[in-house]
Amino acid sequence: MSLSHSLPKKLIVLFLVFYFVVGVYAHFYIINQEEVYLLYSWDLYTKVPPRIQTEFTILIHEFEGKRLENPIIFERARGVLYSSLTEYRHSTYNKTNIQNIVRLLAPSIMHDKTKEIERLRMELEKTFLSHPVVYEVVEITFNPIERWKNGRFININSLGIFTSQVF
Amino acid sequence: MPYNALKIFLLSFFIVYFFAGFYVSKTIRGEKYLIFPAFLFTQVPPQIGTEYTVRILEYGGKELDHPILFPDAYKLYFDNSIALPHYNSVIRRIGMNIWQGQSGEIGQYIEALERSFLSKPVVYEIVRVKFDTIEYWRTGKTIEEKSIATFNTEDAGL
Amino acid sequence: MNRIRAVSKLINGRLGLGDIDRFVQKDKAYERAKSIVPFFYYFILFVALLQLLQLRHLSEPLIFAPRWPIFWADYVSFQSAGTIILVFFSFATLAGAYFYRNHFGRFVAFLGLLQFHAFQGSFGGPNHQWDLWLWVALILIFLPDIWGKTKQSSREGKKFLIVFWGAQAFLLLTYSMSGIGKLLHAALQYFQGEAHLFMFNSAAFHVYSWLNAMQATSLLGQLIIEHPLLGWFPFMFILYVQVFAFLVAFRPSLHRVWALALVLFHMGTYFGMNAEFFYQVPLLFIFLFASPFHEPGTSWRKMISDLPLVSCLLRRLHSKHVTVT
Amino acid sequence: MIKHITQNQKNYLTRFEFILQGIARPISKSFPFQNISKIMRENYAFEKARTIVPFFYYFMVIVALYRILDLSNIVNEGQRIFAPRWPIFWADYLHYLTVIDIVHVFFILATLTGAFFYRHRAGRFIVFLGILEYHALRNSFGVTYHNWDIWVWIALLFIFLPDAWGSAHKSPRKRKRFLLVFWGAQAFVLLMYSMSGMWKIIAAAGQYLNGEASAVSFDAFSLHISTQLNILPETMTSMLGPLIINYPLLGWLPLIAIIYLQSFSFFIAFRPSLHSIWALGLILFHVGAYLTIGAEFFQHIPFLLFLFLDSPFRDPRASWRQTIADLPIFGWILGYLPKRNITNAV
Repeated sequence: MSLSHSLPKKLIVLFLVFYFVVGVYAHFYIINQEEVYLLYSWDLYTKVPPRIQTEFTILIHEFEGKRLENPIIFERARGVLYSSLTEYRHSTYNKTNIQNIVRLLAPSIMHDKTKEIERLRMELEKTFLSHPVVYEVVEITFNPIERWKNGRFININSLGIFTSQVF
Repeated sequence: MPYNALKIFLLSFFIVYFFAGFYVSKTIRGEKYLIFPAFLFTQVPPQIGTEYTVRILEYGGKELDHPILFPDAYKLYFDNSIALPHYNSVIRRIGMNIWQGQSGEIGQYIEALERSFLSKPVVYEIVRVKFDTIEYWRTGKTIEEKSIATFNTEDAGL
Repeated sequence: MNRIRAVSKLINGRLGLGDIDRFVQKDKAYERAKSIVPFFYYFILFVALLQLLQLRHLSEPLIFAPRWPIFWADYVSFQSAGTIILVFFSFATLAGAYFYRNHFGRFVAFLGLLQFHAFQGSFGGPNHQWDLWLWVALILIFLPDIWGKTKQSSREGKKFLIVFWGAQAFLLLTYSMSGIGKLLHAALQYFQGEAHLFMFNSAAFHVYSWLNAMQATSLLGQLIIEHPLLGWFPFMFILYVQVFAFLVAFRPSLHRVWALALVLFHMGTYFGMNAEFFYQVPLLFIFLFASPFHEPGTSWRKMISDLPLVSCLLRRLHSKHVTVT
Repeated sequence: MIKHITQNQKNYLTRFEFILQGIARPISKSFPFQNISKIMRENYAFEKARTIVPFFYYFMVIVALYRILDLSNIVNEGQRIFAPRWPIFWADYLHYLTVIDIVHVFFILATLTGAFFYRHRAGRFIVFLGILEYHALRNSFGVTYHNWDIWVWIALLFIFLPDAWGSAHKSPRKRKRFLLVFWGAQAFVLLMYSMSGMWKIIAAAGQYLNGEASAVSFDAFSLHISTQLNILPETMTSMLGPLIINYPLLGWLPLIAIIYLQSFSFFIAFRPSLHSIWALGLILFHVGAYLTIGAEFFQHIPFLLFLFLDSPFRDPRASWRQTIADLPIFGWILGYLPKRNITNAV
């Protein structure tokens, strides 16, 4: 009798503990993989971003046959690379996609994997609105605050220049 | 306020709102700010419907081979960060006013519409479309498309 | 004072509104109403926070013609007017959610809603989405501040409940107006020889022309267009529910049923013709579905005998029966 | 044979309870958990909790209705990848668009059932199924959204509410159990925040020791904001973000306050006097996060409002003094002061 009386209490306490433990486990051992469905460690904005960041991205040099005075960085290329007419929501998807592709493309350029480069370039250039686009894959180093305030980068390291084509 | 007064107040408010609603529904716009007769879908639409729309004849200085109507032009030529219903109500107002011969009141609506073109100059018509509701739903065919006014963004006002 | 009493006597006697006095007296109803009110304020706070997301894409609309409650918007840019209104709306409703026990808190929440409402209605066209919320917020300001006391005088409790009832009745009134409008126009259209409400394909006609105008499709639209009767019967049912909605304010046994019927009606218009009025649904739940006047154990028999028209019929039958015997 | 099985089941049960006891007793007897029973004694708390639960179910209907307006977005997402999660395993056998229609319509009907029959366990279970299916659909496009997790878990917890609705069923034990489940929902919501806060503290310690920018650096918040805003398209910004980037000091105290608020959240589950203040703080935190880094987690807000703003466990007679004394850290510090005063006076 006394057991069933306190059973719900124990179950609830156990549930809370279980959720916590799995969350912690997921945090440490399931990195970069599929997250555990329905369970989450809630590590949101945990780390303060470093003052010096490096990132792979692309710079647009030529677009619709026009040479751009100052090459535009991909994040600011709304309306050039992806349509300014599509909703924001949609463009974020495109953007994440493009970002992921660039993240894979840059190392394969560095390691000279020709086949891989070919495949990723096709993926990337499919998303462009028009062709040809002359773009440069770069590694940028920057302070996030400086970059936001006046678009300044500490260093831009070119990895390769490409001209897009319709595949 | 004592209980009885409160009760009378509430009931008289209801009565006032009720009649105000019906009164307002008889005015041209069919409503007034803050008072709404809630007349939604009260009239069964007639089988032969009329609508107003915009037909683009020239865009960005180029004459179009096939003039296109607003629903198709919306995504191409208009600032579509503004929602469709906004356009519909503006176009309807322009159309109805022209049809009823009250062109004096459409200035700001025309201006708003022209501001939303992505590129100029544009030559466009306001078209009164007559259609059989059922037929239009099934096939998209209209009975009559009648241009009631033509505008050019380059013309200075009305 | 005497005059007030006389008027209220007249109302009670002649108009048969004496019923209200009966059901606003229950202690239990008072306790329940008191626990329902905060949820109205929680809901507007949530609405306000969701509206705050508009800040992201606050772009100049085609037309911006400020309504009188936001007269001050003429003196600032559209961007800052929008930002001020949306942020104020959030904080005013947050104050409402926290201090709903206080006249002042409820007034601030109303003010926030008024600003937001005026903003929504300032884009050239009318916008009645939040009309009901606004009026209900206004009515609730009049609630007497008697929250802290667990046992209050029955007079105060009665006042509390009549204001709460006022919000319910107003909600139902607007549905009645919509229903009566439909009937009036049906008569007009009938005499003018036009298509009218009682034609079997009237619902289908509504669906056709609305979907045409909105360039939209709907889940059941095609079905209704092919079988107009499938649309007509629900349409007649809606007409009944709408027309008699206000009467239901005086029949607590039907509050829950009517709430459900109206929620289903809103779902029906969405699935049938893509016309969405979901912002009404929270009000229906808070004020009618959770109605404090509803007795938990009401029998089906009682509900059916309370139905408008049915009750009238029953009374007539009953009185005949009496005279016969 | 039958007897044998029941005997076996009994054994299972006792073994299960035995294991349960072994794990749970030390935990539930240890520091914060021993307070639970103390909190839920009052009859008034029970009455109040009972009025809150239906509104959760009413709210679900509204959520379900609004979700269907988002249907076209979901359809668009499906153009990318559709990999059904296990709760919608049946999706493999049907057309993709049919699946979407079914899940949405079922969600609405399930919640409508719940609004009417929330007093029955079956009704609450159907609601849970509805939200689970929807959640699974939402998460079947390769990206994981955690915004809806909380709905699933709370709906699951509420299934276990005992049948204590009628006036006849008010045995103290049922009342207690009812409150316990309600408390469980509260504690779960708070646990999520605590976990989030905990990581921040751990990361802050690590980053500080490494000599990197950490949560205690003055520019921490502006680093967060600028990193987020750099990713956004040029035309988009947040309302307060630029201000804090330009004056980093403005962001320092808020960030510390957020970490304090988040980390001690779970502790608040045992301090009913702080429920409403914490709800206010966390709501402001959500609003603030949106206005600065543009992160939106508004799905949590209904729970903060419903469960905490007018928490059934909060004693309406509680004084400000007591509320402050209950505050983590500050309350503990203050706890020492009066004593010293007394000794001084003596």
